[in-house]
Amino acid sequence: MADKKTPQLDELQNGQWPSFVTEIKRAAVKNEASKDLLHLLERSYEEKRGHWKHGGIVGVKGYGGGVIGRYTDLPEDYPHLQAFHTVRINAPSGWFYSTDSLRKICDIWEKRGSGLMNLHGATGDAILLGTTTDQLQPIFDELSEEGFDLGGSGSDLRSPSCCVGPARCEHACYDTLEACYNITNAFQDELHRPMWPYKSKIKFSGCANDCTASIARADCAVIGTWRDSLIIDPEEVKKYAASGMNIQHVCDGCPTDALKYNAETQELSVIAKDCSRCMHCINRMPKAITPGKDRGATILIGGKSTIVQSAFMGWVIVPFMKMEEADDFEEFKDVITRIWEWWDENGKTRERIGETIYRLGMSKFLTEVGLPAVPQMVYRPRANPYVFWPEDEIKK
Amino acid sequence: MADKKTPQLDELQNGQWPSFVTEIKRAAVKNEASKDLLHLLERSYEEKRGHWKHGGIVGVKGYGGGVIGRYTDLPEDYPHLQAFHTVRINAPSGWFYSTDSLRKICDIWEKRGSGLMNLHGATGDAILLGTTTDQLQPIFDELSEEGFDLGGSGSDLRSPSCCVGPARCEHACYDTLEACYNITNAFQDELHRPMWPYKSKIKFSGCANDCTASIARADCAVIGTWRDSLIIDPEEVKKYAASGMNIQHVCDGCPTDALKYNAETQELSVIAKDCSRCMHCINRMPKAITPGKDRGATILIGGKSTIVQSAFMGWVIVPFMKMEEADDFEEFKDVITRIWEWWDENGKTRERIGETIYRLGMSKFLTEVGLPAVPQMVYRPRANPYVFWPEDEIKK
Amino acid sequence: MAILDQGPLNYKENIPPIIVDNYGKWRYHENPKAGVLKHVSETGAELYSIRVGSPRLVSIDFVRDICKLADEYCDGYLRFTTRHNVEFLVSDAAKVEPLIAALGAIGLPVGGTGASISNIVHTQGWVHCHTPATDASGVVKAVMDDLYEYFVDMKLPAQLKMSLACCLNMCGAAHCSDLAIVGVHRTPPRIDHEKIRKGTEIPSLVACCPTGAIRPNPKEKSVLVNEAKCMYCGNCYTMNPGMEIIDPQNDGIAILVGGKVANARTNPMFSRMVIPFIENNPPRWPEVTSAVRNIVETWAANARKGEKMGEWIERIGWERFFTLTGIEFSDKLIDDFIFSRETFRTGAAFKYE
Amino acid sequence: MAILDQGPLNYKENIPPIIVDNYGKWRYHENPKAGVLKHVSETGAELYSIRVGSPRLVSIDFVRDICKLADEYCDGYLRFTTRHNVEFLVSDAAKVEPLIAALGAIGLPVGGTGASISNIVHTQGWVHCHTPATDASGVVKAVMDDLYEYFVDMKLPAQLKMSLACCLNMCGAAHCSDLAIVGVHRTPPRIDHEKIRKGTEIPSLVACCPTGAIRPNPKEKSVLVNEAKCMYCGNCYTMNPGMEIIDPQNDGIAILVGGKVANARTNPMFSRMVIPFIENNPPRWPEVTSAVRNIVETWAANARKGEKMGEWIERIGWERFFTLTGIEFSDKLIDDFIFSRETFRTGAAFKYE
Ligand code: SRM
Ligand code: SRM
Ligand code: SRM
Ligand code: SRM
Ligand code: SF4
Ligand code: SF4
Ligand code: SF4
Ligand code: SF4
Ligand code: SF4
Ligand code: SF4
Ligand code: SF4
Ligand code: SF4
Repeated sequence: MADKKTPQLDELQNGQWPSFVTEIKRAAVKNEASKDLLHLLERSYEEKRGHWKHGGIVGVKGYGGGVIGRYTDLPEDYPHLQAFHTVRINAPSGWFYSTDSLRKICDIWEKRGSGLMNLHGATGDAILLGTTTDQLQPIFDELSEEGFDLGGSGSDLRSPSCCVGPARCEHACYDTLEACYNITNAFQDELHRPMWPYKSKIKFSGCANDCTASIARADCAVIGTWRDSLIIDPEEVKKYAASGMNIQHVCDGCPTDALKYNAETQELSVIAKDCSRCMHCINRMPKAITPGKDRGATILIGGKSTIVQSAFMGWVIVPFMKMEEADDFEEFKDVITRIWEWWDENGKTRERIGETIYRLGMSKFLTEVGLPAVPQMVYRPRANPYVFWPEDEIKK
Repeated sequence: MADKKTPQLDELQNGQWPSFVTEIKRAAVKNEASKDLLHLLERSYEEKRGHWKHGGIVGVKGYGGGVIGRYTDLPEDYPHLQAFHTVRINAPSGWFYSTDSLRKICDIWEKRGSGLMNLHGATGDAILLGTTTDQLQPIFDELSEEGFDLGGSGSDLRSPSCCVGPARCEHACYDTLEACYNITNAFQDELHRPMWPYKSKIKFSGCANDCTASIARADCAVIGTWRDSLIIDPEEVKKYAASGMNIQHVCDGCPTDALKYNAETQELSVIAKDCSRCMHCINRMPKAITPGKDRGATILIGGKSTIVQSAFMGWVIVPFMKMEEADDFEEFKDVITRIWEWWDENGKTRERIGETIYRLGMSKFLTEVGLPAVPQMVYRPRANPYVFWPEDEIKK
Repeated sequence: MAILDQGPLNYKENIPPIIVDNYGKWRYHENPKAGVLKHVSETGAELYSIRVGSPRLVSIDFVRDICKLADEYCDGYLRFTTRHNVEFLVSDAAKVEPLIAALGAIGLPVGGTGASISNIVHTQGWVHCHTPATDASGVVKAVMDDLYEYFVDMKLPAQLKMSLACCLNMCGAAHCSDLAIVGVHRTPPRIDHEKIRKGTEIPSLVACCPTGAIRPNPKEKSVLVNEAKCMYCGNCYTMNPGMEIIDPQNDGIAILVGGKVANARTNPMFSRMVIPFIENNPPRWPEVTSAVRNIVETWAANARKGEKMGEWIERIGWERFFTLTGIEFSDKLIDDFIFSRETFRTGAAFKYE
Repeated sequence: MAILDQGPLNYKENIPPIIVDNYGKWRYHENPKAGVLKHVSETGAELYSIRVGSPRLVSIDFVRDICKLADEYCDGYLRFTTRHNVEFLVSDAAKVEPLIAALGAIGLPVGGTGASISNIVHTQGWVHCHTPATDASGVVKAVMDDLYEYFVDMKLPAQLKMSLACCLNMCGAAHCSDLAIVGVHRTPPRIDHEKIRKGTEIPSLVACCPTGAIRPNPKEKSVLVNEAKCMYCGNCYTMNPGMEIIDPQNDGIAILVGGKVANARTNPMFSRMVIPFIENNPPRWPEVTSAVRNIVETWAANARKGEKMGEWIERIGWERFFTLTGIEFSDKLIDDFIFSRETFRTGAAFKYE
């Protein structure tokens, strides 16, 4: 159906934003499947519906995940889309690439797939979009050859991701790229071989700005912070003042009222114990204010989207943890392993860890995983008096 | 056991706060049941437990409620407490009494009961504490004779109550006393004859200070408010300023930033459409600021305490409703009747209206009771996309 | 024979002349001293309300005493407040001080207005109810004796509204009070199959449990309780005497703080648990009175003027509240019921202490 | 044969020399113009990051094009952002403008930094998924064309982060975005008993329904759906192809606003629904683009500088948001699921409009 028209998609080549239609057409020149995709998509635009079936179990030797199977429900009309699977490549920390690395992917994908990809998927993988079942193993073999590995899918550890961190950001409170790389390598089995009640995700953000949206999108969010006081450079404060910045206005935005400015003396000060490390003032005055020296991360658990019980944002389970390459991120690995084990024992099928804790209670979770209960875990204590008392705290 | 000692209770006669023990002893002089109560209570203090059984069904002719049956589990030791029932008298609006009225109660109660009472119960009734089954009808007959009637108990309308309102408060936005009196009289059948899934309470507060705690304690809270602008008296503002009051500080407390003070001109002004009528500024400057002229009430539904599903506070279902004696509070009566009917049809046994709405959803409640959905009913819209679509809004 | 459905007394016949004349005409009020409110009318009339602390559980002699005073000083009228205080309504300024003296003579305290602690809304306890985990009147007496100075004076940052409920039914407004004292059970109901078999509707007994801990027990024609799920609310006992919940050894008191109902400045708030359990120690519950005093005085020492308990805590953060009061935090204070999600700290900004 | 578990590429071999030298040494940054970030290191080194809008769904030709530019201007390295933009990392200030020109030549926009609209985090839609209620790439293209001016300029009160998810699985961060576009189904699944009988684990299919709308149907060896309880989440369809949820006539888009994830100033917030349904109208979804523009421009016109969408709405109140935007409020926007209680206005203080 090469010469069938695609008026609706053509319209989407107009406008100033770069067009995915143009991209599909570029691929279609070299690849039949991409050409079929163009026409199938036009049909979807006409009928206002997708034409993909549930994926069957397809994959590569030795792994349970990394591939999403896809088949069109109209194989007669679009024969090259009969099978059109996705291959997820675990992207490098911070999505940094040498052009060599990217070109290697392109070369393999040109030979063995549609030539279309997502850079990147919402979880962070480099997604090779559309190939046939027989190509899966060769693709994996060749990618592997070039040093790449597959990402997660199914009920396993999904490919962890991290913000640009120390590579290009002055706010990074720990090495997000190294943490992500090191920890991803430490849990390769969990990542490649689904064995849990459901998926589990980790995202690393270097500070409370949370540029990976980890609190919303990761079962485990690792958010950089510090334990001492943020640091103020008086000289730079004066320069900002000279530049006409309204520094009082910055103080007004401080949620804890911890930041004080004296307009006469042009002195800025912080009440360290009141500061909640929200990053606001540092964001506004990066030259003058920097995070403290005793740095680490806050660990939050439970983030996920809507299905089934409602969206959950991650909540604090460890207020401060050191995140050092020096000790191989030992404490984090230890805690997350205990958490996964607990979830594995207690979670129902298709129940994210946040839902499991919600169902069974933080008290049970903390006790069994061995984390101390602290007020930082909650915005406020319980309003109901429905406290459970363990046998041993009761008089017999 | 007249001369048995009561060392623990005696201790509670010390201290500056008036002692209930002294009161029990005063009653005990004249009444055997009160004497037994004193000793039973001493025993409870020794054993750290109550000695009362569940109340059986006792009552008066023609009513299902108004009496709480009580029996001690130690009738042998405390024969006069074998039966020790409570009689609830529906108190007058605002708990105003002529000394005559109170004395009449005392005389009847001296003759036919323990001589002990609660002024008042937490719902607002005058509680006659402790009498025998055979006395119930005579007590009711004699009270009735003197113009009193019983309050609610069981699964009925509980005795409505109201704040002091226009009788002694400058903030009252409607006549809470008349509303409470009129509406209580209109629903005598609902109050005296339990026929609902569970109890239902109404409390009337004249303004958003909510001095009856209606939002926490009433299934239906009627809270006075106004529709136009609060009124500022410039002269009185200047007087407050002269008196050295920090008027800017009052403005700083305004949650909506609607109140503005000009220190030079000593002028205070309000952005009427921003004002949420929280009462803060009026409370601080009652001489200078008063509620608007177009007055009425906000109706909230669902308030209750912890059992079973958690405590609920009432939430807005009618942002503004006129509450006028002139039209006999018709609109309110009409709405509350529809609400009770809906609850009666949809509520489970021992399910408060708030829990029923929570279980079935505001959408169903509003549609079936016939109230328009407005944003004032919620702090914020739903975060989940789980919207239900009725048949007729769907394409076939 | 009684007349049915005649309704309550008409308030109109129970309000003093000065209120009849100035009904709805009040212009403003002042609070000259603790327990004394001066309301001024458009008409120029001045009404002095003298607020008096009451034990609430009173004898007819008490009622006759206050009636006597009301006749002498208030044209034969008085009222009670939503917190069970007595209010004497004096139309003649000259009678205010004499009345206060007369009240003092019979041991009744004047106070509870403005930035003070008012009477404690409370319940029946061991005096008359069947489900209490603690006494009501006794604890209230002990606490009010201890905090007396704050009733008769207005030296707090703001009003402090306390409630006491002797079981989880929480009669009163314990769930929305600045400070709430709540009786709690801590052991599962002990089932008396005998009693249960006596005409219990098994399905509704099973259904009444908030946590689904109750299951039918066909063998016994009764029920059984999954103790791991029970959190001792006592609702089953309220429903059925066969579910004995009272346990003197383990019953006691929990403390909740930070609730409010007024809309002034901030929205109404629930009270939240800060101490899960204190043993019953009658007759004076010293551990309770000192826990309450500690919270009240920490608030008084740290809050801004006009800041209610809950507003102060929300401003400084609950983590800071525990640091300042020295109260120990534990997993028991973390919600694990239906609405727990909203209490979790879903953010990375917090104070370390 | 592939090597198993070797893990992702090592980032260390994929970062440019200037980053190797200044790794962790960055002192501060500036945002000289839209799409250009200047990071300055302790060492004095200056790195210019040029942020480029990408369709995300790209061809190998596209990737080779940007690689070519990266070789020419960035020592052969580049990166992608958490929002799927491309970032060119320029160590030589002189190359910034030429690179921007070269990008323009191949039609790639530079922007998305600071107070702008960045790329829309989005998903597969009709291109590759089996559950979509709308397309992803097409809607994103239409919206970004319409709001292009806000990508290439920094004239908004604050950053605006948008997400699109094509079904309620909500891949992406739609639930915590300043503005979210979400594909929604509106009719219950049509059951294909044939398919269901094929090896379905009936109990887990029944269990997967958030509202308990699915019951076993022994007669058919299948299930049945209580349509009154179904709210079309599609979870059963995700579980089982026999629960056909797609319905072209009734599928479409809902709009949610006000979410955020950063902790700066205010805590993270969920996005909240303000428009329950807009019909799919490809290829340009004009009703969606104008609804989005209306919300964005109402925010831009009314918010304070630095105020994110959700912070602005929480300050003025949601009732005022509906007044200002002219969006119609309806019962569909009132929560009726597990956590509805926290959304109810449990207070008497609100604005009339
Ligand atoms: C490809 C991707 C969207 C994209 O275009 O970028 C995607 C695509 C799918 N997601 Fe997702 N999800 C993708 C990121 C997400 C995210 C965002 C994230 O990870 O940051 C979320 C929200 C966060 C979260 O995990 O909750 C997400 C929440 C879901 C859910 C709901 C999970 C939940 O607990 O709520 C499902 C349903 C399921 O798992 O069955 C789901 C299921 C799916 C499936 C597998 C559909 C299915 O049920 O079989 C989609 C396959 C589409 C296809 O044919 O390629 N996807 N999914 C993203 C993964 C690419 C990558 O690996 O980088
Ligand atoms: C007498 C009183 C306490 C007092 O000393 O003042 C009281 C006493 C009882 N309440 Fe109450 N409640 C009293 C006001 C309240 C209030 C406060 C209010 O009405 O403002 C509440 C909280 C608000 C609410 O309604 O939720 C209250 C919430 C309960 C509950 C829990 C209801 C719920 O839905 O959560 C129960 C349990 C029940 O109904 O079975 C209850 C049950 C009871 C019972 C009947 C115990 C029972 O289950 O049989 C108590 C009888 C004690 C006795 O022997 O005298 N009482 N009860 C109050 C009524 C006196 C009066 O009529 O003025
Ligand atoms: C007498 C009484 C009404 C009644 O019909 O009985 C009453 C009377 C007044 N209240 Fe109240 N309130 C009364 C219970 C309440 C309650 C409910 C409660 O105590 O359980 C509340 C809600 C408390 C809460 O939110 O937790 C209440 C919250 C207020 C407020 C709001 C205070 C705030 O800033 O949040 C005001 C305004 C003020 O005090 O400036 C107020 C103001 C007033 C004023 C000044 C109104 C007026 O102009 O006359 C009255 C004297 C206040 C005082 O005591 O200094 N009244 N007031 C109640 C006295 C109870 C008592 O004996 O102590
Ligand atoms: C490149 C990127 C990280 C990465 O590893 O890819 C990044 C980079 C920076 N972010 Fe971010 N943020 C990035 C995604 C995010 C996200 C997540 C998202 O977009 O989904 C957020 C959370 C958004 C939210 O809360 O809804 C985010 C919230 C922030 C904030 C907090 C803004 C606020 O006031 O709430 C800052 C601070 C600021 O902008 O002043 C910040 C600041 C920055 C700085 C200035 C950090 C620095 O000093 O280098 C970087 C340039 C910001 C800019 O674009 O002007 N970044 N930033 C991400 C760019 C995405 C894109 O292509 O647009
Ligand atoms: S999360 Fe913090 S450290 Fe990471 S990129 Fe954003 S601002 Fe920088
Ligand atoms: S980081 Fe946030 S909380 Fe700390 S001082 Fe700065 S603005 Fe205030
Ligand atoms: S609720 Fe308002 S009107 Fe009623 S007494 Fe309190 S302040 Fe006065
Ligand atoms: S009533 Fe409340 S909201 Fe209105 S102006 Fe006064 S303080 Fe502000
Ligand atoms: S709180 Fe419990 S024990 Fe106390 S009176 Fe109410 S129901 Fe009885
Ligand atoms: S006490 Fe409460 S939780 Fe325990 S079994 Fe009885 S009803 Fe259930
Ligand atoms: S949002 Fe839904 S339709 Fe879109 S990719 Fe994710 S699962 Fe598929
Ligand atoms: S679509 Fe969702 S709600 Fe409807 S039956 Fe399926 S799972 Fe249940």
